[in-house]
Amino acid sequence: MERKPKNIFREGAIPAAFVGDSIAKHATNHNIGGHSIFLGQVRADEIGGKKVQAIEYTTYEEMALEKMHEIREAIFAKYPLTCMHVYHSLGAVPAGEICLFVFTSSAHRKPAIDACAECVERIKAELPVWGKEIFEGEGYQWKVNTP
Amino acid sequence: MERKPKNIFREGAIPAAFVGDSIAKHATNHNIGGHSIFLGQVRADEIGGKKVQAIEYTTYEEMALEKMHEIREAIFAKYPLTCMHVYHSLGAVPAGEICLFVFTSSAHRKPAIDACAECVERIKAELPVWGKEIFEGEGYQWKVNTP
Amino acid sequence: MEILFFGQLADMVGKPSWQTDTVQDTDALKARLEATFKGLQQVKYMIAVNKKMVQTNTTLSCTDSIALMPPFSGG
Amino acid sequence: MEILFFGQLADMVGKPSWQTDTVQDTDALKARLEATFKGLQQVKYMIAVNKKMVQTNTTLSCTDSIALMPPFSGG
Repeated sequence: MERKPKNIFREGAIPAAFVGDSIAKHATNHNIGGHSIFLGQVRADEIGGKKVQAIEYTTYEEMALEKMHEIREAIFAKYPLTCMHVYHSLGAVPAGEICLFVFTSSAHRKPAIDACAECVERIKAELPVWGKEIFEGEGYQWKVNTP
Repeated sequence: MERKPKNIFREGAIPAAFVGDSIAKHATNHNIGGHSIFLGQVRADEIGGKKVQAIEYTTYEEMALEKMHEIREAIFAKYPLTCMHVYHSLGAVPAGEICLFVFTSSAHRKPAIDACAECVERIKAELPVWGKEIFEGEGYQWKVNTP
Repeated sequence: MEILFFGQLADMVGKPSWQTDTVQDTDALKARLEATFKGLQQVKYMIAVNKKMVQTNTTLSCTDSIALMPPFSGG
Repeated sequence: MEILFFGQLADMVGKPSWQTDTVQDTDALKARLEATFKGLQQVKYMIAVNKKMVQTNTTLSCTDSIALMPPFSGG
């Protein structure tokens, strides 16, 4: 039986309190010794005199969820993890707000830290998601990820 | 003028909500593109049939704060960070609760991720802090860190 | 067959999807797309067939789901 | 001079600190400590002088703050 891919997408910004709540939920798991978290935050970059006020994310959802499922399985196969959670925003996320939340846990610190870093790299490189940088006033440009 | 070392120590567990609040405070910094967080959580290890119910931390505080200041300066010199925050518990932290919180932020993801991982390693190796694993019922043993 | 466009490619072609007669393979599809939407000749794009990226020329059937994607910029 | 003991060393010697006459250097201090607290001969410990770890024999003055520490286990 194939496991249904989890939906990682959330409409709008990921609230900081949601991160706190996610951490709190893991207090009942007494095998966990370390958590590693990565958060992507929208920068108000200035480009040609215009300031980014938000990034609007779109995706090819079916493909993204399949790919994320593949990444998840590969990372669980490679590292002795207890848990792994990934959330990515869709739609507009204002500057200063969180657009990506990757959260890994393991008995000892190394697997959680390495798995989190690897997951972030793979998400940036392999998930069909696009960011549109919306300028203050008017105009936009398509975001380009740094390698 | 020498900067006074920040006090990183907190009595008891670090609440998950405190982590959420710390993240939320960074929403006003629009140069941040990535946050990396490490959390140490107390495991209920079973040792010779006895279960760890808490770890009690003690430190040589003056030396620990000086050393932490030195680590902080070295990491800021090495990575282009926007912020770095470190909190370590003293006293008893029950299994499932957070005893270490390391939080780094930077414009792009790599420096935050690398600095956080390096800071955690240095804290474990260089800070004069000792954990005493308190068993359910009675008894204790001194914690030994895995390299 | 239906071709989906994402990100700046949807901007460029002015629509999120496009209906066209079934073509034999992805090379033929590229040729047809670039003849119809000249802008595509100037930009980097990838093709996914049934939600998998294809790197080499791939045979297509009329039921395949096909997507044109610019470089990813999530996170 | 006062010697501070931390972690399991405080357990072992039964007190958090110990007063002793000033010794010349850390090698002489070790010899005196291990003669007084035999348990110290069996365990790994480090010496900090004025909050800095010392790896080699170091001259001591009566105003130095000295600490005996077992391997760290924070985090």
